[in-house]
Amino acid sequence: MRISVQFYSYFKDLTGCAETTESLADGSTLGALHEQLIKKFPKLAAMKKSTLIAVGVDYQTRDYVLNDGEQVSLFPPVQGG
Amino acid sequence: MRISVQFYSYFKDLTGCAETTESLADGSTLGALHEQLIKKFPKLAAMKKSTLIAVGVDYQTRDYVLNDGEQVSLFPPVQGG
Amino acid sequence: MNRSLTITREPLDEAALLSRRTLSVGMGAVVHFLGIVRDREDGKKISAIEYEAFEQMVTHQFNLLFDEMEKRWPIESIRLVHRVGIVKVNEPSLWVEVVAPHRGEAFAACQWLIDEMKRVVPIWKKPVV
Amino acid sequence: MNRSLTITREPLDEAALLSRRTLSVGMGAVVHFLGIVRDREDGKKISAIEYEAFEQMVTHQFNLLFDEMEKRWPIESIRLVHRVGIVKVNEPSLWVEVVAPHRGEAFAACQWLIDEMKRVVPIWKKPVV
Repeated sequence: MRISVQFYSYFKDLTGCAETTESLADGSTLGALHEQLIKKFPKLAAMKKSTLIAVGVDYQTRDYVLNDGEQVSLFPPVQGG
Repeated sequence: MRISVQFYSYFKDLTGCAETTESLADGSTLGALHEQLIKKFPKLAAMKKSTLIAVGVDYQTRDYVLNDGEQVSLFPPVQGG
Repeated sequence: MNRSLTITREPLDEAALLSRRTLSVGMGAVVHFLGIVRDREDGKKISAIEYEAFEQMVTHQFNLLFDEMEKRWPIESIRLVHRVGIVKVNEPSLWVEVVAPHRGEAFAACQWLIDEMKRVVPIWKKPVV
Repeated sequence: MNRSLTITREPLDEAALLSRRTLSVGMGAVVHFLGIVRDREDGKKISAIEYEAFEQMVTHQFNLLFDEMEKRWPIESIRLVHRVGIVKVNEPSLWVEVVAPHRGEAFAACQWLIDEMKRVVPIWKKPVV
């Protein structure tokens, strides 16, 4: 399956892009996607523990099982206000 | 000595007046003045424990020793806002 | 700390108050509180509240509270307006503004001031039916 | 509960926001918070902050927070405006208004919303030197 991934804030600087598309085996989790992204963009590794991950517009945990075509977003801690 | 006393809020209704003047022995305390006022205006007795007393613009306790010409104010709990 | 205290019989003009706000570049938080006259007092319908104040003592007691705020928090500005006389239901009787570097201290100071005011500032309410 | 959420690139117009406030006769408390851009970030002088938002998710997450507020407190109205893009030092980036029957719940709800916003609403800051 193919998953579209968006980066926000300085994650765009760490990866050098705002968006990418990943291919994963069916039934893969968000955690597996994150590992795959860290291999592709090693600068994401240092932020691994504080990375926030959303599927669509909701936060999800690493054990969330992805579905084909879902949109994932990765970003650092938020800082509004 | 003579002490001028002002009443505020519903204390004016309890006493039927906004202001009175009391004569006291030199060295009398605020507590003694309060007792004298309760004798003169018995409806103040029910409020005795919650009465707030100021000398000039500062709160004082019952053991405060009065001086001739001081201005005392008696009133119920405040309720601004 | 900039202080402004107004005890007035006139309606509150929020827009005019806002236009007079000063705010230095180190300030990150402004908190406003408006106290509004509700349509019920002790379960009974009312049309207004009449506020009575012992005005000289009100000014003095507010200044004591402002002194204490200045010691406790790094506040740049406190402004407070309290109406006296008759204030109709749905109209504000109290307006408070606190300006501080951070929101925690602005909220804490504003709430502390209102709590203390209700303990020591000689203003009284009388419901008007 | 009346809700109004605005994510905007335009400057905040406090006076216009005030003029649109609605307040029923049972409401006794209005709390406003303004978050202002300070002149320093991590000890360094800045001229502005650039706010970036994941807008669809911002709207959704704010609505989840508003749902929770509605469960916790008897709030009549919540209005929130957050600027995105470049906001200069000394200008407000955030305006929040909570209307409730009593001040305790208005203050609690307003502070809770800002704390939660800073935890879950996807908006980020980038200092501009």
